[in-house]
Amino acid sequence: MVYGVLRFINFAHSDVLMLGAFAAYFLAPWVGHVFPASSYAGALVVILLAAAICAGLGMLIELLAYRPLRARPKLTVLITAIGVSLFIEYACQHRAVFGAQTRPFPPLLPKHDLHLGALTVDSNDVATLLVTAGLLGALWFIVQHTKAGMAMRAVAFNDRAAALMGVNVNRIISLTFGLGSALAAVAGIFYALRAPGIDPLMGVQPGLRAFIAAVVGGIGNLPGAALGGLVIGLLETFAGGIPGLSNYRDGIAFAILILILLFKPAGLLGKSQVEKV
Amino acid sequence: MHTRAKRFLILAILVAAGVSALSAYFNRYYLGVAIDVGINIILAVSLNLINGHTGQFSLGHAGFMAVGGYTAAAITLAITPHLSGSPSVVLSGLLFAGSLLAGGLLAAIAGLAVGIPTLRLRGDYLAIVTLGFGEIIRVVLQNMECVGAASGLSGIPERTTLFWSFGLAAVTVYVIGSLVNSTYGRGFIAVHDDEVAASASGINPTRYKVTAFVIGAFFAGLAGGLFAHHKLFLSPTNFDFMKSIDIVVMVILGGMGRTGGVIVAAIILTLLPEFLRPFAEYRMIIYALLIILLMIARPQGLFSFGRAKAA
Amino acid sequence: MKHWHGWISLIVLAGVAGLTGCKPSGGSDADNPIKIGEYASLSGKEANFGISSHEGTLLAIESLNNAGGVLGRKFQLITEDDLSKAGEPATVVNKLVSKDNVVAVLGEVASSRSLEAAPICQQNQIPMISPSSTNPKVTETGDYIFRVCFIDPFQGTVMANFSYNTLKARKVAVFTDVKSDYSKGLAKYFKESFVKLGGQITAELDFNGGDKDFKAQLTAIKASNPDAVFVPGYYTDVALICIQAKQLGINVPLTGGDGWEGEDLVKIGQDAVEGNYFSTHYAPDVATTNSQKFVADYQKRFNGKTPDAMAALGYDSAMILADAIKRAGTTDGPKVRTALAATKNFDGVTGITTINEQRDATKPAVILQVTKGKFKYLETVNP
Amino acid sequence: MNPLLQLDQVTIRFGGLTAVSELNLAIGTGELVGLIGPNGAGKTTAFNLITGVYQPTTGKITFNGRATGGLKAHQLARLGIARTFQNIRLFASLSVFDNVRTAVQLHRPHGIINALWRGRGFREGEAEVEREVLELLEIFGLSKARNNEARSLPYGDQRRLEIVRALATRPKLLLLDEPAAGMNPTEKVELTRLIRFIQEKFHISVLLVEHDMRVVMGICDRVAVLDYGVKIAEGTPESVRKNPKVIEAYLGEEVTAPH
Repeated sequence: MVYGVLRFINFAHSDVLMLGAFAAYFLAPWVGHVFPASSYAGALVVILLAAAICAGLGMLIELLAYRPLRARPKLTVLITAIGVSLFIEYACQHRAVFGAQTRPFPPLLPKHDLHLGALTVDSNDVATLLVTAGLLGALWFIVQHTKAGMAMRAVAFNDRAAALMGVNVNRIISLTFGLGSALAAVAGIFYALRAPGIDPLMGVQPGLRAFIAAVVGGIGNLPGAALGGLVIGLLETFAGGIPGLSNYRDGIAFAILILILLFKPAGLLGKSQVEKV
Repeated sequence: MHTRAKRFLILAILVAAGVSALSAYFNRYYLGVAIDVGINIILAVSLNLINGHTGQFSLGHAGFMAVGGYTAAAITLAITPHLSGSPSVVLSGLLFAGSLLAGGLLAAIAGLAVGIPTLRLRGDYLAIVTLGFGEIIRVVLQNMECVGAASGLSGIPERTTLFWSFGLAAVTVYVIGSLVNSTYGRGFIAVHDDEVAASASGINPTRYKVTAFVIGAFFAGLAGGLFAHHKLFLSPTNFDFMKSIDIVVMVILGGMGRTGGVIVAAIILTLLPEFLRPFAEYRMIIYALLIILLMIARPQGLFSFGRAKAA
Repeated sequence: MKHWHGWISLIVLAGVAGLTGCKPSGGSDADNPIKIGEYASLSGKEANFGISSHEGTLLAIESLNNAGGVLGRKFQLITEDDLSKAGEPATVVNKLVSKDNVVAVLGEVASSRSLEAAPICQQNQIPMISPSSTNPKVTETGDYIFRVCFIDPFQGTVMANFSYNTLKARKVAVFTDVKSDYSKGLAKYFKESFVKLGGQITAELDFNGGDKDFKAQLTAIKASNPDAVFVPGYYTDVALICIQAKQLGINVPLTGGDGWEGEDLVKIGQDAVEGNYFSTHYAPDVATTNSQKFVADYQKRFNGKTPDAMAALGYDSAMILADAIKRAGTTDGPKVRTALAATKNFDGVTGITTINEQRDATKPAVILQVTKGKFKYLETVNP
Repeated sequence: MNPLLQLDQVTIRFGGLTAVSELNLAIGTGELVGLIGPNGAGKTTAFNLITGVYQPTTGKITFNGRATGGLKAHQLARLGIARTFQNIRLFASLSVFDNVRTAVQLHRPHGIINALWRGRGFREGEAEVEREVLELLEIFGLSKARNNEARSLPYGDQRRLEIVRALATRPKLLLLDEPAAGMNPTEKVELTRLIRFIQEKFHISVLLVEHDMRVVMGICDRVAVLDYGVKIAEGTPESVRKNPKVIEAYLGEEVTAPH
């Protein structure tokens, strides 16, 4: 998403995801004073607050590290992003911040099993699915039907032209970062709910997966990214269940990616661009 | 004119040999870091051919390094027990050179295998696919019992000396320098600048790109072999994508396509974490901050001299 | 103009310049402290283990110094963080050995990183003691490499015996983390011993460390109808496996190795891990004066944290080293090595330890059961 | 005698749109042919067909007696087709000298091994390349700027450099894609002189695709006119100028064009 608008790989995205989980970790006890623990209302407050904090952080990162480099080559920004990512990771591992140790994540949501016939489904998983669908819908709406969304698409298309049309590019990019970071925070919280330990490096793996998913789906294409995520997730789980293949599971996402890109160089839903001569 | 380049190469190798002969008097830690510097120069300069000069964006350099490193180490390990007594310096040197070469060649073949199918892809897509190839190589190694799988390959004899590390670094710089500065090699930069125009000028972009991949991979393979016989232990996690990123950072910090800058960046980025060691827990934080600040302060690379002066 | 020859000479210059600052290593002075090097994963993926181990080592050095040190000299612990990153241990141990001139090296928890540093210590004739690398290959590197923990085959055998004799299980399913060499090793030795005892392996299934959903494999395990399930994994995965096993109605005990030990096992798994068993190096609640004092000291030093096995082993590694230096009467590498190799019946917090011919520790394992959210000492299995 | 380049019933369709329809065109050795037409007439498409950027849907293109179907741009360059681009495409970060040098290498098969060994043959070869490049730059008055980065040249010089680069591949046929675009009248006059000069000096055929009628009329031996992908006229500049269809096509454009 951020990627689509800004056309660069935000390596720090996965760290924002981690920060989201940590924000929730520290917020949960506070919110617990007001709302009963493990309640939906409490969880909602925690998630919203964490998302807000991360949105702020995302905008801050953009302001400090990326904005000075806006006009510079993409690769410069890429390296800066790697630097930001490393900085967040190592700073958070410092004793004075979070420390390198894994911490148990509190059960934010009430947990019970839902029985659908022969299937046993964890309520958290259902919540994850619902929230994902909801957020996707909301994001779709924002991008397609609001003024800010239109501006975002304009910036993605051509930022100089957009600026000429009276779009405040800085504000839009900042907004995009905020929105993307808020989403990352929510993702981080749900990720943490399923893997009940959080540590400063927790974002690396899902971050990489997200990147693959975005590329598989077609860069800058929202339904594509969702589809890509789904495809990667399903195939990985599927492959993990086959005994001989499970050893190679980490490679499978990439193998899929490569296969897809070889046949559809612009991703599943991406439109290929023919260079004009 | 041109023979000067060759003379420099020979001189560099002789000096490397001379300094290396004195290795016994040097502190092993400094020596080790110095060898790391040489290896990183090879990696950065060879990646620079792909990323800088030819304008492809590869994030899989560590994968090629892994292929070369594992091949060279496996060959050394297979041969060593068959040597009767302790072999002469010349013989073990030759064997080492042979295993390095084999590692480089296999890496080059891997480069070919990666290069050909991915040429249709550009920019970010290429980046992610090369990253994927690197990771796949790592996962495969993780499951290859014959090279120790996840627990790593141990017991590799120490063969890499300052001579090998810097001698080969000099060779790398010479080869890639000569190549890019020749009429033939200007084609790499032409492909980088404008593929369509290059094609119209009779340059086969595909061939150039594949060539860049193969040569880059070859040297990465050499570096891998040096690395294996320097660290004496290989584990697939040596070659995860963070390693590729490290090399990319060197190339970009040095200034894409600027050999001199890339060399300096490789030296600095190898030494920096060591200099920061006294700061212990703050070390990597400072390192990361320095990268960000450097990119903001000198976005065109640390050293923007070099290509602009080229005739 | 061929500007680039300059770069070749630049390389050479850089190479020479990088070395001119080097000075020959100096000998140690009797007034100076005894320098001990330690390398540990204080940050990165496996920082959990590294920090515990480091704290144990630190506590040992501090208490040794409070008692006046050995040979009339105090200890100085020089610790380097290897970032849990391959490639780093070789560099940092080189630094410890060559720049800091340490007399011995302590580390690492992870076998892969111990394997990386071991050749360097071996070459320099500096003894290295790994507190808790259980892979047999580590000490095979050479005669300067030691460890103070038992190795994977022993632990696998212990759990096979325990399952067969104490739990009276005859049919066991094995659930292995294929991403981890440790898990694969344990599973292998468990299966061999258990079959030798006359037991039967009903099912063998795999997972990947870091997985979240184990239901498919657990369903297959349930269908094989075992008396117990052996899960040699790490605690975060194991906690999830226990939860899902309970959901699926697997009511037989789950067992595992020292990877289970971690506060999070109970925090995450809660009542689902209750009643399960695992083998490890040490139990905080075992009633020897040694270990009780250690637990008390540790809690005092580190804000009430209860030491885990890594901490205890880190502590013992330093103590055994100090003992060897004392017996050797010198800090000379080869002599300390000989003294280390002769370590016999050392009374450490992790039990009576003897270094055997393979330079591995021969020592008892303990079996703990999760009881009311605590790890309860159940029995000691002697080698 | 067979023409150097022959287009035989060449058609290309993009989806439902027929961009070029049954185009016949022949260029003889040493001929200077103009291809004109209003905006959107299919000139550039025809150009891209000849240079291998697109493949015709039906029809056949032959160059020097050889079918060019399926050949890529660099292969065509090897056969002797050189081109320039409508919006100048130089190797921006290379020097003026190197821009030409890369093109010269087409006829100097010094491979990697030679470049690495730097033996005598290689050095002589490189020296020859250097001479050849300098000679070309001298002819076109660019030798003073030879060490400048290509992107730093003024517009007119960039255009000239692009032509020099094309000539350095020693083409039999030079294709110029709207070389007058963005030029003022004085520059245009200079350009026509340059094209004439090239054709005489190097004895090559030139196909000039141009929007500007005046440039074409002044120098071409023969002119073909495209409108909506169809060739509506062909002949001497005089006859074409008087052709009512051509007048209509150009007039129509001026009427409907909003700017």
